[in-house]
Amino acid sequence: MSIPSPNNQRSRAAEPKLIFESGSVGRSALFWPPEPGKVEDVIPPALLRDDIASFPELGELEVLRHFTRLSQRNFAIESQFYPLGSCTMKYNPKINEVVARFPGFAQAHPLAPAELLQGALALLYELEGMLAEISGMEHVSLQPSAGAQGELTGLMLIRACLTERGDARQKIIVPDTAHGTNPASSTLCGYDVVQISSNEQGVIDTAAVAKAMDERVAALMITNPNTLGLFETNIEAIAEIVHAKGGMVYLDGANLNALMGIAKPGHMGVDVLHLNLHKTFSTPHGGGGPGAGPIAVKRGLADFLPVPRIVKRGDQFELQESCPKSVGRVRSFFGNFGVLVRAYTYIVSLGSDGLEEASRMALLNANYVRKKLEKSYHIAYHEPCMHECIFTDRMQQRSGVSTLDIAKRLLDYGHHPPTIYFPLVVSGALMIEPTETETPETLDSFIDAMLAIAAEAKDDPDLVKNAPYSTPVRRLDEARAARKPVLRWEAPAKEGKAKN
Amino acid sequence: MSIPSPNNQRSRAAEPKLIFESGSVGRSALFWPPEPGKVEDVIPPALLRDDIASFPELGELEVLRHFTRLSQRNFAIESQFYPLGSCTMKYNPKINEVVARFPGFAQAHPLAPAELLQGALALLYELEGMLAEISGMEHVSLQPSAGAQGELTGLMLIRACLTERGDARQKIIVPDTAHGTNPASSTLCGYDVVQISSNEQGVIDTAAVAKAMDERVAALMITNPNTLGLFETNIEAIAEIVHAKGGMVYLDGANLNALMGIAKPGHMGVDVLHLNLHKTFSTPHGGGGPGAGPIAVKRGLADFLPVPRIVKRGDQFELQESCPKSVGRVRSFFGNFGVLVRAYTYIVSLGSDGLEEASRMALLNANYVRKKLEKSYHIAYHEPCMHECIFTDRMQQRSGVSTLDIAKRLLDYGHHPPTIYFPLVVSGALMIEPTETETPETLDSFIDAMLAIAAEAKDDPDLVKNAPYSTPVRRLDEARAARKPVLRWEAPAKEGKAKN
Amino acid sequence: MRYTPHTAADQERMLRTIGLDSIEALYRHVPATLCGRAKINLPEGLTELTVRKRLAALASRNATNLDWSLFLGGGIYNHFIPSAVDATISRSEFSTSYTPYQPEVSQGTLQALFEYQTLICQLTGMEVANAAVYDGASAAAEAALMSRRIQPESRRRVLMSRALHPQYRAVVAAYLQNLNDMQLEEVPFDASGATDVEALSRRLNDQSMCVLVGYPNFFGVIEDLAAIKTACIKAGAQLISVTTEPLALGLLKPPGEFAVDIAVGEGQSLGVPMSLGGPAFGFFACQKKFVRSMPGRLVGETVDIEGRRGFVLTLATREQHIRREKATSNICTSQTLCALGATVFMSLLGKSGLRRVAEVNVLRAHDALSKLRQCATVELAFNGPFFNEFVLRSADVERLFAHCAAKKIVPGISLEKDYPELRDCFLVCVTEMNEREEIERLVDTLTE
Amino acid sequence: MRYTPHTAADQERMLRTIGLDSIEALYRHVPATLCGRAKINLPEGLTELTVRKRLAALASRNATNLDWSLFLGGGIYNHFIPSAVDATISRSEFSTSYTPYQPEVSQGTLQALFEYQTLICQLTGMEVANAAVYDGASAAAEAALMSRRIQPESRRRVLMSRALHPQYRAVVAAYLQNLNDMQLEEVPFDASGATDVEALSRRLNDQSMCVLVGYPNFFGVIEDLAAIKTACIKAGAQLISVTTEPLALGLLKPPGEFAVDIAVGEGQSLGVPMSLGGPAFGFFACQKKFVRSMPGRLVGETVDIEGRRGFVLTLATREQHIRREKATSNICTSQTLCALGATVFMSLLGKSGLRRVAEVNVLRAHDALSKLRQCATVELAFNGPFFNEFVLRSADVERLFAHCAAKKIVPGISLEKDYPELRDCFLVCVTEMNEREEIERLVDTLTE
Ligand SMILES: Cc1ncc(COP(=O)(O)O)c(C=O)c1O
Ligand SMILES: Cc1ncc(COP(=O)(O)O)c(C=O)c1O
Repeated sequence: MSIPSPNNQRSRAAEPKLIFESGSVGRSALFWPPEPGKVEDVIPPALLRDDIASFPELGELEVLRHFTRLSQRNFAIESQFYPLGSCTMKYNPKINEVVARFPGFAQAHPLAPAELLQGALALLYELEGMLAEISGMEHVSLQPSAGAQGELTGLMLIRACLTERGDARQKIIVPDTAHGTNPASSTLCGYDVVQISSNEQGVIDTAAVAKAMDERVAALMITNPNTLGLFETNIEAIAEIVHAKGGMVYLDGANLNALMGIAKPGHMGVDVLHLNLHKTFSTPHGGGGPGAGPIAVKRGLADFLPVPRIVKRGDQFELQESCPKSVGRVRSFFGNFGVLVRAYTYIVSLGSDGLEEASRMALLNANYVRKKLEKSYHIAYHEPCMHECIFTDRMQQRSGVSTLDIAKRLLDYGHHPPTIYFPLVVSGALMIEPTETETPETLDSFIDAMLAIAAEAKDDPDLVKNAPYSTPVRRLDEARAARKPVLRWEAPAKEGKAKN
Repeated sequence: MSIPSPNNQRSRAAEPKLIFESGSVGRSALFWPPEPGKVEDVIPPALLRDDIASFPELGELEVLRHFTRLSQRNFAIESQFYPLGSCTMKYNPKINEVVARFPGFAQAHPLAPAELLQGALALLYELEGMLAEISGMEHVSLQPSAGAQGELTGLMLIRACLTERGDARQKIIVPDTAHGTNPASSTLCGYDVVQISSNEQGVIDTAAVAKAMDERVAALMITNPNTLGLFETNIEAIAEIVHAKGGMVYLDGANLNALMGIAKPGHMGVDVLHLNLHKTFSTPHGGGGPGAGPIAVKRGLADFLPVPRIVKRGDQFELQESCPKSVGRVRSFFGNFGVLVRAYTYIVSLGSDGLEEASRMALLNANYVRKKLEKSYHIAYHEPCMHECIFTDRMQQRSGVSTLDIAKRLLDYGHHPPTIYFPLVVSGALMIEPTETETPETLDSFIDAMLAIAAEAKDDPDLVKNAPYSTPVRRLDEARAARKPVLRWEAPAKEGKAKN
Repeated sequence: MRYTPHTAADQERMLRTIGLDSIEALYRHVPATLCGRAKINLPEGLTELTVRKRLAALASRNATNLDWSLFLGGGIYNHFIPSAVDATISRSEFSTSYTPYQPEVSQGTLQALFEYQTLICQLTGMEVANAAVYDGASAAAEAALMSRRIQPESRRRVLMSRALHPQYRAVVAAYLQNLNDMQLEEVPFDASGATDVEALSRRLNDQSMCVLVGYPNFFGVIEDLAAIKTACIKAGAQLISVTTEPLALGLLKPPGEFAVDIAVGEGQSLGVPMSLGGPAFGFFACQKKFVRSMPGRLVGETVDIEGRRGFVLTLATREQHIRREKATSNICTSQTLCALGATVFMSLLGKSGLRRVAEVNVLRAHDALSKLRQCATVELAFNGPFFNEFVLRSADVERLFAHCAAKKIVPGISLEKDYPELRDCFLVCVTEMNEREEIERLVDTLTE
Repeated sequence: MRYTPHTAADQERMLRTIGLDSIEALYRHVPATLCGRAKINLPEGLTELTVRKRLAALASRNATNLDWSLFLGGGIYNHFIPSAVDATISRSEFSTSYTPYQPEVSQGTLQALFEYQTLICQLTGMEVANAAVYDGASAAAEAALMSRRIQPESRRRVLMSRALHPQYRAVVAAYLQNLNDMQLEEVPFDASGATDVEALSRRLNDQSMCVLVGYPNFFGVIEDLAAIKTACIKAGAQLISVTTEPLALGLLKPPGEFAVDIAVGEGQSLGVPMSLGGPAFGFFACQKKFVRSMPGRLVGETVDIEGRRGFVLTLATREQHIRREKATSNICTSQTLCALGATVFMSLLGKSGLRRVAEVNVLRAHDALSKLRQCATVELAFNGPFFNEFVLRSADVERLFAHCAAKKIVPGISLEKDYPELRDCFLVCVTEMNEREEIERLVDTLTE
């Protein structure tokens, strides 16, 4: 029997088309009889557009099949282990999805009179309280759409508060380990960024802060645990230094998943912080959002919070729009309400005991992975880690295998890679955050894969350097994409809807 | 650069485990605090069991990930073209799924007082009327769970009716083209099966029926269009012959998708028929059910229909339980109500015009495929086909390629194969039913695949004979499965839940 | 709505290919006598929006536990279903695939069914289980028919406990009435609400084919399977246990421990919505030696040509598509997706969770009973041990139901229709879904 | 609930591996001053069942179109969403994946976003669009900031139409107030409800950076973008169009046809549930020459090493994770899943369907207006052409609203709070979801 040539054996299934390359002129999945009347009679024809050239024309099954097939080209938490460091890819409970779709939530209109939104306002009001309690702060605004907008909002509060004191100041101190959004938000808020370095232990020491801190510094932005997964042990002393010079302490709370029941930011001398509900509070990441980045503040900053504030009068909830000192609004309406509903559901589901258990198990999983891999991968910092651990490719570099190669080869083993090349202070960083919702067995299979890759890197480096092999597409030419960007589909010929 | 060995390049992802091979002792996704009290105090301990040995012990994410991954090992309508002949794998509309989950339907209890079920009873009553109108019959029972149970129920009606006339008779005439459930249902109903052959044109001629028909024959079971996709053109004359000898005509209505607006079984001399709502009426097949197989009868048989009957008094719906002549019940409660809700939704969505359009387009798609493949595959019958068309492997057999090989190779092209080796009268049958919800472009890509395979069969037969190559598993050893059946997982050691 | 994607241009192009000039020409061979009058007389199609509103209006006219207190069981039970169940079975890869005839692209469904078969074996304590049948009632009928295939022709008498679910008895009767050789007999129940084993033993003889009893039975009473099995063995009859509330098997000795020959039942309690009684599924398990007499589909383990584990439909020679009139059953399309839901449900609850929920049922039901016994208006009808259902007797059931209805309570199922001798009785069901307040409200209403 | 799978035994095994004897030892290095008082003071966890009931109770205290007639728009619109949209975005492969940093296993999200970018370009008539930002309001602010990156430092005056959505104006102001060099000015509207182009031209000068106008504007009025663009060109200012109701672009000339520099807006109308105003997404499109000044993520087409087409995040050097303080924006997590929903929605409606729904909006809104004009109690406030919203004036808005509320009708949004000068006016929105009967009921109520 002739051995069929491997090439013939490959799947012959068609590569997915773009939605614009399918369909047929005049097709639509919408069925809606024409309305009596003519648009031209009520709107000046000059204002009307022509048909949208090469807009999709498909049937319902066609559209569903297109997107179902696309979905099958994704890795995701519910199909793969997804230990992206700093992203807290924990399980997104199904009950949250059910609840967020209740018509009373999904079909509520934000501009309906408050009397008709009492359920939603009650939920928001209670959630503010819960987040304040969990973070040890006093007042909360749920408006920011994500962590970065939370940062901006928090810095705006600081600016407004300092301005009232007479001087908005010019600078924000940001550690070199900070997430990119920290410096970016500082700039957006009109501040100059002063970067300070973490020490050999990967944390900020008081000296560094003392050196950088002066009367022109509005605030220090600090992440705790920081992006190295390390607890900023000097944070209380650091906060004192900053306060002594009249500055404020902003905490990036994206890593709160390491702290619930272990330490409250409110006790660390923090004045403002943001939380990522799409991390610590289990709301699905959706391939890049939506998220929610509420901010929490100490009493002194409450007056500057965004409007509207939700206030409780008796058992009624009302909206307070006029807050003279408020920084105003950073987005429309109440923030990402649907995300807030999910976070609320998660918090009441777990309760205080469940939340504390979550953080403890997050630490356990991270330390377990760290221990099991420490002989085969170079550890960036030897201090005990919190919810994530960081390795580098130093040992694999000897055979020319890089962090990128290791990440790509992991795909062949059916695991999503860790966050790579971040934080920038660690060269070739592999940042692993397992989260608490993974079983030790899953961790073991990931660990086995990492060990196997370490072995492959020694014995057959090219195998690793050319990975992945089993993914829908293999390594993509990112340089080409950036050199002459193709950012949209263009019809081949005039109104040339591809008719296959 | 050394070329990595193909074997290493394969996906290294773990093969899926069985749910029993995962988990950890004491794990559960259920969170439910213990209830006050002790079971032993209210139920004699002697009646209680021990823990269920090696029953699953997993967490919520673990379970979800297990089944999500399993799902990714299926082909299905929403990801692939699925032209299974005689199965009518049309699109299953999403709105039907939404509606069937309305709490008023999904949480209705069948033994609640009728006054509390008026919405459900109204729906069932209306659906009976719609199906009667569509099939041209007079009375309908929605109780049968699927087509086969509909057949049994229909034959029971015939038996009951004939018995009342004085003689239940002994035989049922069944064409050789009939689906296996027809003879099986006949036996189950206590009848002997007399098989008659279809003629060279693939249909039953009057002579064959006349020859087989006598006073000992209770009924003729006929499928129209038959399983060859051909319209039984003599059906009216055949019905007369059967009736003349005091027999009845049972129509297997599984292929009604070919007839809506084109011909009504009620006009063909049919006394009883069943319909497959999970075919013609778009309810999802669920990997093997649930379906619904309502039966429709002429007035003379109404008294024999299963109980309860739904009757309308004024604007109230009531259940009539005592129908002295009724054959009784073939299953509990009201049948597969959730399926009936979907079928009702489908019918009111399409309306008469939409249903008629559906059948017309089903014919168009089948005839289009037939035309495009007739040169490359041997056509079983040259008569014009209705909603499906049948080819054989005669041309490919020359190079030793069989229908099975063709079906398996189609998998590599990303299409689900047609029904194969059925009906039995056609050797090596490939029975293609595209259904009306597929676009001509999809048909073309299927046709291209079939043509490519025909070419491969000539040029590289082994390539086809060893297919598939790109599926999660390759050809499976069915003989071994049947020889020493392994029908359940067994714990390796005592209570040995595999701990990976 | 329209789910046909064909534009006018598409149709023309396709007709041209076929060589016809109209759609009508496609069915030119259908007799004009039929075509002529085939028009369907129904309203025109509706928009998805209108359809949704119309169905929502119908749904709103059914009472549910959301607005009523329903103490209804009788074969369909209101149990908690984790959201993860529907999330799984809504995946189109599961819901829109056909019966797994092409195993290479159906491993998802096949492996899940193999797991299902194993779970049913574990739950019932039996050796083999099939991939489900329509429902519990038809499962009981199929079990009797299977016994007929196993037992000699001299044994054709079927004994059925009167304490078995009335609808199940009706279905068994309907299936058997077509077979001239079969005789059906009813066995009474005793004061405990259980099958009268004395009476059963007296009726058993060398013509007895099989005995069908509920476990628990229709009155919620836990039958003494040990005693019944002993009687069956003496007479050489097979014992078929029929379970309408499988959650009970999370706590009670499984039928397998009593060496029943066939154990069947209704699976709805295992994670399937009540949905007016369907779709759910019937589970069907038996002793291994009878496997080739079983009805329905079976999934078996095997390997592919590269040695990978895989699963296939097997022993198909029992089935209609191969054996036709000689098949063990006519069943084809079954209830796979519901069985899949149950597989997810059982996997989620797991060993401890299933037992926990079963315990909550027992404790709440008994707690409710002890409170209800305080009410002068009602008394307990039977004294047998029960799981989550029990029968109450009351002077005027109708008045009592009407009084409860005014309070949006349905206290149970009146037995008058199915058991004239229990005209003054009703069947009360209490599950983990009935909150304690709900039970108090019932008690208060009955004491008023 | 608990989503942590660890059993006691699991924990022990893992601790042993790590070499510690307690979980607490894992954070021994956290100062005792913090650990000591970290306990969270909230209630204990609940069962899924209890959680579901509690949330259902909250949800039931919000009025929706199911039980009320709401004529509410003002930036969030009640539009029909085909069931297929939620079915798609609920697929866990889409909903539980992260931002596509590993393109080889994120082609699903990446290709969908590439399609989204193309659809937004087609809808707005612009050359490039990013992969969405938070919402329409922050999109407007980001657009102004982008203009700041493009325009010379001598141009720092932003002109904003008073007819632009009040919350959007607030957000733009909030974003700009942090930048010392920026000045913000408001342009009045005229009797037609459109931006006063005269006044605009007068205010435009060589310091003008950009002009922001709604299209349609907050009053539903269709601005004369041609005239406004002419004025902008004369002064060298950039024009930014802000669309809160993108469905209008299914029918109206797209901003691109008027050569606006940046076209942004709120995407909620395109298949995203209202959900109290979020999450939805902000769309952001501009002329190609400005692409490197854009904020947010961009997906680009490329090929893999075997030549297959694939998609990647590109031009990342604009972004915070690479450029940090020099990034074009701080945005990281955005609103991808909502943009995906819009992609499915636009694909389903398609060319003809989108136009059809837009037409239904126009016709019903104008039909409603013509009926309302019969009512003595109200009169039309502006005479500019509008899409599906219009402003009515009434002697006593409060009384009128109270009267409607009694009938479970909310006739619109009172403008008193945001426009003191329109104290006696309210904004009425009519979409394809408002049935004709609903409109009659409104008219009857207002005429009473
Ligand atoms: C430490 C840290 N800070 C801030 C952010 C930004 O949060 P978001 O992506 O929600 O804007 C992230 C998210 O990646 C983060 O990991
Ligand atoms: C022609 C025909 N008759 C009867 C049946 C049996 O229907 P069901 O599978 O619903 O029992 C089928 C289904 O495959 C069929 O194709």
